[in-house]
Order: sequence, then structure tokens, then C-alpha cells
Amino acid sequence: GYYGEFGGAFIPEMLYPNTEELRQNYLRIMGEPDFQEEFRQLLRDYVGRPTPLYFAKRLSEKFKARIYLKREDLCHTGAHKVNNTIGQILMAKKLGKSRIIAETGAGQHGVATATVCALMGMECIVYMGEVDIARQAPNVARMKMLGAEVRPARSGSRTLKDATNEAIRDWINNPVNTHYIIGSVVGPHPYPDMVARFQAVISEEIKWQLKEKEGKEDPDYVVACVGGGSNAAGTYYHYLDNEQVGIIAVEAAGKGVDSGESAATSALGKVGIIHGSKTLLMQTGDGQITEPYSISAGLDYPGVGPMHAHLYKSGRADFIAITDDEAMAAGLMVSQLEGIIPAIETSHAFAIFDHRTFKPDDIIVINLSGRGDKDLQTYIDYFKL
Amino acid sequence: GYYGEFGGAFIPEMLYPNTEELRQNYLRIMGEPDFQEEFRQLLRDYVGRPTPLYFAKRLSEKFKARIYLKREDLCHTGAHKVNNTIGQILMAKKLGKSRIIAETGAGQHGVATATVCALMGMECIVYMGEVDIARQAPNVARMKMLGAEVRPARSGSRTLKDATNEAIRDWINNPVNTHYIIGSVVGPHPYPDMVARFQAVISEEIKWQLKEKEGKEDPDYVVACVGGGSNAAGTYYHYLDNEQVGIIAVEAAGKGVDSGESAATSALGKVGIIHGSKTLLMQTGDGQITEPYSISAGLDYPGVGPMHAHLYKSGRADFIAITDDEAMAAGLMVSQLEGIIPAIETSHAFAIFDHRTFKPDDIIVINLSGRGDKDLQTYIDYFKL
Amino acid sequence: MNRIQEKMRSGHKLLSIYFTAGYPKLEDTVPVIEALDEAGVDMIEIGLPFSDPLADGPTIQASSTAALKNGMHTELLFRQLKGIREKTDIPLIIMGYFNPVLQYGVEAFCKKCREVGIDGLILPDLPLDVYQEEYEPLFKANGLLNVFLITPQTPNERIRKIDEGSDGFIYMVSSASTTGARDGFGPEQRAYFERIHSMGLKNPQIVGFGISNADTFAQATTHAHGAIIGSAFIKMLTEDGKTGIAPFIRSIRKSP
Amino acid sequence: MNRIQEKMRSGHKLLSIYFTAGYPKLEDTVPVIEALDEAGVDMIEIGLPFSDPLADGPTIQASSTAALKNGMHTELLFRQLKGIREKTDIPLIIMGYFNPVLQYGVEAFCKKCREVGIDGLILPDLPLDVYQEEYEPLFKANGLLNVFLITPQTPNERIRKIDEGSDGFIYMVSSASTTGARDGFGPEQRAYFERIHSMGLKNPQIVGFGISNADTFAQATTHAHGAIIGSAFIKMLTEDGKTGIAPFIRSIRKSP
Repeated sequence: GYYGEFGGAFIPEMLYPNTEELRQNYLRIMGEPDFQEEFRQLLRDYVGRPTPLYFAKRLSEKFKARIYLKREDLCHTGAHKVNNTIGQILMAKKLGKSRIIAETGAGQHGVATATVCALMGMECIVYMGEVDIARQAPNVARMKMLGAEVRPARSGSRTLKDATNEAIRDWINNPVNTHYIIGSVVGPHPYPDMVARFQAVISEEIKWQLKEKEGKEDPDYVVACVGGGSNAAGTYYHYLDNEQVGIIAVEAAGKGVDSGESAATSALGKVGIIHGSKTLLMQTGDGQITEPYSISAGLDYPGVGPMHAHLYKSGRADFIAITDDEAMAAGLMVSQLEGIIPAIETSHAFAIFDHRTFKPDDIIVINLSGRGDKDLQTYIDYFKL
Repeated sequence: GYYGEFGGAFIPEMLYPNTEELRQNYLRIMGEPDFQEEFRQLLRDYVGRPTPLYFAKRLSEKFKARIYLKREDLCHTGAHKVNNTIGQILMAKKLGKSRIIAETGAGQHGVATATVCALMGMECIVYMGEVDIARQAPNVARMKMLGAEVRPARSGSRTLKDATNEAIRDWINNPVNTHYIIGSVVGPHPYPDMVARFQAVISEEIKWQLKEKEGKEDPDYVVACVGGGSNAAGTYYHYLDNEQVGIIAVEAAGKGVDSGESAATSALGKVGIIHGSKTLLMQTGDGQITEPYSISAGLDYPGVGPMHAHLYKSGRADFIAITDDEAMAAGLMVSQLEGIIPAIETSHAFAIFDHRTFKPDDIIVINLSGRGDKDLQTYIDYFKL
Repeated sequence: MNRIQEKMRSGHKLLSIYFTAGYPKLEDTVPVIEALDEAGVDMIEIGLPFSDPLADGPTIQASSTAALKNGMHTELLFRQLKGIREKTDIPLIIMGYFNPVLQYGVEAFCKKCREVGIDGLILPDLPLDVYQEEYEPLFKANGLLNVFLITPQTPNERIRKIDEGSDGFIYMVSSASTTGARDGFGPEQRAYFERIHSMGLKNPQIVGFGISNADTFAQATTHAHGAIIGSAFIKMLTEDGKTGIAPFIRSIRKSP
Repeated sequence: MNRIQEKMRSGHKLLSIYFTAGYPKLEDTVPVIEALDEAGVDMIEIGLPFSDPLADGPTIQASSTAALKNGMHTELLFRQLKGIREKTDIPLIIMGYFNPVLQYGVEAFCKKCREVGIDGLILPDLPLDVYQEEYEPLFKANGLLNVFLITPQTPNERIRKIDEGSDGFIYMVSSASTTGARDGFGPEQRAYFERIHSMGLKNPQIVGFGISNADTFAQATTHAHGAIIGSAFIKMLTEDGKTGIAPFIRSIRKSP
């Protein structure tokens, strides 16, 4: 359950039976042929996998490199999130659970969870910070359309980390019939590993798709934005042990890494415990968890998955912090060059070209983790469209 | 250029050179191997085709039939519309055009056009009724993000048909360098045929996908909603000559076919000329085109494609009119049974089960033509979510 | 011989005026015709208003919308025109879109035209081939000339075909545009005028679109037999009313 | 022998009170301890406030948020507690989450605890295995007992392991819940209390969560050695202030 010094399960004893049940069973269940068959079938027929690996001609011309986009924005519900919720709802069924809880920040994971609960006819409660409920009304409505109950988290900063706290509290109070679908590679073991394995389909596909297009499985770089880190984990997964493939992780610098309004966890975080996991964490000197800031609602998590903390500490990944302004400009650029409006989270990953230089024959795969429909209001306000 | 008595090119002489150029070249160009290769490659890598054919287990259980959903909602930009705009932008390039115009109602076709123009680096002007601009602000913003210019149509009822008039006027004024990307199987020949051929990929895929799943290419019924009729044309295309396959066309009855607020063109229309095509048309006794009504912005076109007029007149297709209330209830049902929020257009197609009965082994393919994200506000207001 | 054909034999440059029936007021149709006749124009196009006039610019669109709002419709137009031949002998053409004609019934429409004394029709969205295949005998039986348009983009071959199929005049659209769109003619238009002139067509050509004053009228008719003013006339009518008609026509007729 | 272990030998049912340091006022920490001591409680858990107290219900969450807002922090708590042993001999336990301890430095934290006279720690999110692998020697060297929780869902095998690893008492969570969540005990809880009792653990058990009055205190301690009141005490403190402490404790102590 550790990535170097990071990870583990720093949980109250009340959660021990729940996580232990999961820990003891998840690898076995994931290995069962009928689980794999149903998981693969739903990814194909319901989610729309494989998602294309798209050669971005105009971006490649502009930045003089061979840029491919992994089109997770085409997944059902609009982002990679659903790969994980499909996997976890099948896991919950195998464990005999009848009730699903989840946390959500911007609402994408909540929608992806409500979606699979509707698909399986399971009860679904999504915790969401009161502040986020107000500013992400369309996703709240989507969850309700899908039959989920959205419960406001009224404690703390009333955003994602507090919604997560509330979900954990719910799980403490409902230890037997409830499965908690965590939305990223965070939380106590085995969540980071389980979620990464469900998202690993991203790099699994990249390998054979790139082989078809370029004659080789390995790009020179894989690039992804990192909030909690699930899309990044999926993008890197099958390349982690291959040092020939450069790993670029893009974090949200908000108004600047040192502005006091940032979510660049690798730069600003120290080792700490959040939501049951030891990882890099934005906190006060006194160990109180601080509220991060990013224009992107999906990147403003004060921690980062333990896998990514380890990638940072070990130097395996190159971490780049991108400001709000850089991300927004990159989002507009991709929209107008490729006809794809990225989620603002993803836009951060397109802003690396001002920070790193590449060779003309470098093959760069950027995970286009989500579509920008949910962010239109932010784009409208920002660009005064 | 005719489907029975419908179709033709009833256009002012000013448009003759433009449509004639297209008419003389479109079949030849579409037949060229490099055109097909680029078209197919973009459908695959950019649009995300093939879209899944998804067996809807819970819907099938509820309605006691084998119901499959063709997942056009997973296409890039959120609906089948982009199949056509990809085809037409390649056609425009082959014809040496440098400037693209389009009309849009709800904004989906405008977004799909702005998208392919960004992809190809072409100038893009989208005409949109002033009323629609006000009520479809997110799609207006998407078009602007993609670099398109959105021009308000201020004449007439200031909605879709007026936007179409304005686009035609633009084309009259710019006959040499401009290609007009019509968004549905309407307009003068060769548009209905050309658009149907681009959308035919839908039924082409259904055939081999159904063969994989059911061991046979032909379902008992294909079902689609009909506004102008492009998603329906694509869904029916390869089954038109196969009388073993029932064709069900679903129109918008608005507040009731006879309420005076309806868009059920087959029931209410008479033979007439709209936008250069002879077809069924909602009009006054005096031949003035009337403004239809539907809660769905994509179905309130006063005409219908000439192919569909012919399918209606010949009895080949079974036309069903679905009210706003029935469609909204069906949209909620599909959301909660299958975890898919359909576009309200598409929701109409799911309301047929109260109007027709099927046998338990009937295979029914419903084209899930678009996703409901664009309609969230309407769903929210209607269901008070 | 049809009144239009007779008029075409006249030696001077013909001035034809388009106006929208039932505009500015519902009952203005006949008074406008009378005023135009008195002011000395050569031919009149009576616009049958349509909800979706896609070949027209904003001025004529607005007049059509207003006329429909006033209550104009096909049957009413024929009622208004009943007896017009007791008042004037000027060639009268109904110009409109095909759909209202289709709804009225093409045969019924043609008969009514003969009854009230209409000489020809301009239906821009009724294409030559459909006309020839389906409606020509009907038109001819009712003594109606059908007028076709050509534009700078119309290929010579097609112009020949249109010339072949016409027996009144050819409506020569001055430039690629909807009505009322241009202001003055450039070298391109003049080259186009000359090109058509040199083709030696059997039908006379009347130029339309973009003619608004004595200057453009003179340019348009250098080679052609006449010209049609539509938007500029409607504009004047909107601003000055019927009393402006005579001065307007005088201003066009005066040598530039 | 540690003050906690000594207290556990006492014959009567132990009453332990949890309160949040720096609440309701920043300077209330020591006065509350003194008032509790005077009121005759047996043991005190001093809550070290944390921004994200995920095992706690709304009452304790709110008190933590308020205490942090008041300015409470780890170093300040130790400053406030300096000299406490000159005032009282009651067993004192710091209860909090692991992250603030980690940031302070586990070793430095343990040393400070010894300096001011803390007897034990309850860190719900420091799991048994990590404690044993990394921190046990540090705790022991500083005379600190580490207290672990068990719940109705904890498997017997694990309870044995926890019993093995503990040497003060076992914090027996009354039901699957966050703090302050339940009102009274049902047959399920009673069965659980009996089951644990019958296991014959080497460590005494102190019941926590859901104890709010004399009645629930009596039920909780039928088999167990004592019980902890947290949320109910905080609630009283919020409403009545420090003057409410003595009457509250009396109300618990009185026979039901």
C-alpha cells in the first residue's frame, strides 16, 4: 500500500473493516474473468472505449513536435472519471453492497458515480460542498436527473475536502451495506492502487494505438494534469517502469505558485496525512490543511495521490506549475486550432510548451482528460465571450 | 434529386452556380479514395467512431423487448451533427472554398460547424436567430471559443428558419469562395442526399455491430426523432430498401398535435417549398410558413427533409407524435434507468413505448442522437431540480 | 401580343418599379399602381409578400413582413386588382415566391392572373426545368409570360437556355447579391453588362438589384433595355408615402 | 506506573470527559481542566483541534473550527498546559488527528507531552501497525500510553491484536458512527458490550460515542470500566459555559 514513503491507510479504526474488506478482495475480484468481461464490455459499449488517440496536426505544426491527444473527453459523462466509477460499481456489486456514496468537487465524479448507480439501479448519495453546489449547479442537476441524492457538506470550507470528510463520516456510520466510490487516486490503501488500475486502461490503449500509428508503443513523453491525479495515473501507468518515456505532470499554480492562491501541491506541499493517505499536502506549519485555489474546480485539492507524491520526490516525473492565465490561454488555443474545447483542468496540460522545449520528432501524448462544456461559464466570464 | 414527389432544387437563380457546382461534383468527390480515407480517419480519431451500439438492459427489461441504443451522444461535440460537418468541410476543401457559413437553431450544428472550421483553419460564420442567441447562450459561447463569428438573424421570427434565410442570403452574396454547410437533410438538392450519405455511417455501423451482438444485421425496428431529419436519415439509410426492418419516425407534438403549438410536420404539414426543397411544410392556407413549437429547440423546424416526407407519404415509416410532457418524462426515465441523460430531441424517441407494443424478441435500435448537457436548464426548469 | 412584349419594342430605356402589395397600408396596392402609372413608369412588379423572402435584402423583407401584418394575402391581392385594367394599360407583373402560388394552386393562380389582367410572373424560386416540365402550358394558356433571372455567375450556356425558354424579357441581376445590397456599379458589373450585351440574346434584358437613382439607372441601361428599381422605391415610400412617388420617378428619369 | 493505569485499578465506573482545547475561549483550556477535576471526573481527553476531523460529528467539528479560529495551535496548547501538574493529578490524554502531530514532529510532540505531564494519546488515524513499526519506542520512552479504538465491526481477531498492543485501556466505540451521532443504546449495542466483556481482554474498556447522560452512562458501563462523554459535554459548554460543568458532571454521576 505504499509508493516510496507515501500511501498507507491512516484511518480511524471505524473504517478498518470497510477498507480491510476491500483490501483483501479487490485484486482477487479484479482478476476474475467475469469481472474483467463485464468491466471491458461496459467500457466498450457504455463508456465508448477505446477513446481515440488523435494526431493533432495543427498543434504539432505550431509547436514543432508530434503531438497526440488521448481523447478521454469523448468518454460518456465527459471525462476519464467514469472508467473508475464503472470499475468500482462492479466491485461494490461483487462485495454485496447496495448503497453507494461519493464525494465530488466540480461535480464530474459525482455525475460519473450517479451515472453508474442509475445503470445498476443502486442507491446513490453524493456529498458536495455547499459552496460547490452553488457554483456547479448544472452538475448538481445532472446528478438529480440521474436519481442521485446530493447532500451538502456544510463544514469547513464547504468544498471538496469537506465533502470528502462527510463521505468518510457517512461510511463510518454505514460500514456494512455501503461502498464509498472515491473519485481519484487518493484516500487510504487500497484506493490509490485500485483507482489507478481502473484508469490504467488509458495507457493500455495508448500503447497499441501508438503502435498502430507510429510503429512503436512508447512515446517520448506522456503528459497529464494532476489534481488528485487519477487521469495522470491512468496515463502514466504502463510507462512508469519505462525510463525511456518522460513523464510530465502539470499542476495548477492558480494566480502564481507563490501568490498564496495556488494549488501546486508538489511545490507547496509537505508530507502529511489527508483522507487516510500519507502524501504531499498543502498545510499550515501547524498541520492544518489549507484550502487551495485554482480557476479549475478539478485541480483545487490540497493533496495529491501518493503515487504522484512519489513520482515527484523520486524525480521520475517532471512537475510543471501552470497559472490560471496560462491555462485559459492554452484552452482557447486548443479550441481554435483543433476544434476541441478542453476542460480547464486539461487546459493546464496544454500550457507546457512555454516551459519546456521538444525536438521535432519527439512524440508527445497529452491526455485530454475532459471536455470543457462544464467550464463554459468560466471561459465566458474570463474571455468576455 | 427527388424522393417521390419531394425534393428538388427550388432556388433563386443566384444560387444556381453554387448548388450546381456541388451537384456536379459531390458524388465524384465522395467516391475518391483520398476523400474517403480522410473522412473515415477523422470520424475515427476525431469524432470517436464507431460509436457504441449499447444493449440497454434495464430499458429492455422494463419494456420487454431487446432495446439497443446507438450512442451518437458520444460523438465529439455531443451529437451526430459532426458526422455531416466533417464530411462537408472536406467537400468544401476539395471545391477550393475558403469560407464557411452555416445556420443553427439550438446551436448544435453551429458548434459542429465551428469545430470543423477550427480543425481546418477555415473562416466560419454562423447565422443564428436573435431569439435563439438569447436562449442558447452556452452554445453561442462555444462557437466563439472555437473562433467562429455568430451573426444574429433579426428578420421574421428570429429563430432557425430565419437564420437559414440569412445563411442563404449570405451565400447569394458570396457565390464563389463560400460553402454553405447545411445541418440537416433539408435544402435544395444535392444537400438532402449529401447529408444523408454522410450520416449513413450510423446505420452502416449498426449493421455490423448488431451482427456481432445478435448474429444478424437487421433489427426489427429502427427508431429516430425527426426535426429536419438528419439523425433519422443516417439511422434508416441502409435499411430503407429492406421492408423487413420497420422504420419509426418520432416527431415533436409540442403541447399536442392540435394545440396550435406543435412541430408535428407530418401530421400538420402540407406540400410546400421551404429553403429550396419541396416537402411537407407547416404553413398557413395562404402559403406563409408558420413557426412551429416544441420544448426541444432541435425539433422545431417547420419542414422536414424530403426523404422523410416521402417515407411518410409512402407509408414506409410509422410516424409518431410525442408531446413535450411525454418526451420530458421519457428523458428522465432513460436518465434513471440507464445513466444517460438524452438530448430532449432524443427523449422524444424514447416515448414511443406508450404508443406502440413490441414482442419480447423484437430488436429495436433507437438512435440516441445527442446528449442532454445542452438541455440541462430546460430539464431543471421543467422538473424543478 | 402581351403588354410586356409590346412595351419591350419601345425605343427608350424602360423604367420598371417593384413595390410590395399591401404596403405601406393594406389598401395602397391600387393607389400605388395608379400613381406609378401617372408618374410615367413603363412597367410595374407587384410584390406578393412572403414570410421567408430569401432572395431579398432587409428593405423588401421588412415591407413584406409589414404587408402580411397588414393582412395581405393572395386572394385579397386578386380582389384588390379586380378592375385594374379599367384604370391602366401598363404591363403588370406579379413577383413573389413559389410557395404561396403552390398553395393557391398554380392553375387557379394563373387563371386569376388572366382574369384581373396580369401580364407576367417572376417567381425566383421556380426553376427553369420545373417550369418547363410542369407549368409552361398553364402559363401560356393564361397569357402569362414567365420571367427568369440571370446573374454574373450564370454560365453562358445556361443563359442561352434561359433565353430560349423566355419570351418576355430576361431579369438581369446586376451582381451577386440579394435585393438592395449594392450601391453603384463597379468595373466588374460593367464588364458583365457588356458580356451579356455581346451575346446577342433574343430576349431584351432588364437589369435589377442595386439601382437606386438616375446615375445607376443610366449605367444599368447603357446596354440593357431597361432597369427595375425595388428597394430604393420601397425606402422612399416608407419615408415619404405615396406623394413621394412622382418626384421619385422624375429624379430617375432626369438625365444624369 | 502511569496515571491512567493507576486510575484503571479504581473500583468504580470511570467518567472521562472530552473537550476541545481553546474552546469556547482560547484561554479556557486550563480552567476547563480545573473545573472538571474539581467536579470529580476521573480522566480528561484534551482535544487538539484539527481542520478536518473526519471521525467527528457536527458538535466536535464546530468546536474544533471555533478553537482554530480562536488561535489554538499545538505549541500554544503545550504552553497553556505548562505547570498543569502543579494543579492536578488527574490523568490527561491528548486526543487529536495525526497530521498536526506529524508536522510538530512525533518525537518533539512526545517529549513535550512528557514535559507538561500528559499521560496518553488517542490518535484515531494513526493505525496500530504504523504505530508499532515506527512510533512505539518513542511513546514508551516518554511514558505515553497510546489508546486504540475498537468498534462493533472490529473482528475479534483484531480486537485481540489491539488488546495485545495496548497497555492503558481500549477505547470502545459504542456503535458505527462518528462522535455524537446516537441517542441511547439498543439491543445491538448491548449485545456488543456483552460480547466484548466475555472476551476477557487484558485491558480495561472505556466506552465512547453516544453517551450523553446518567442513563446512557450507566448502560455503557454495565460491563465496561468507564465511559467518555464528548459531544454532550461540548454542547453543554457551548450553551452554559464553564459554570455548567459541575452541575453537568453531577447529573451524570447521580444514580439513574
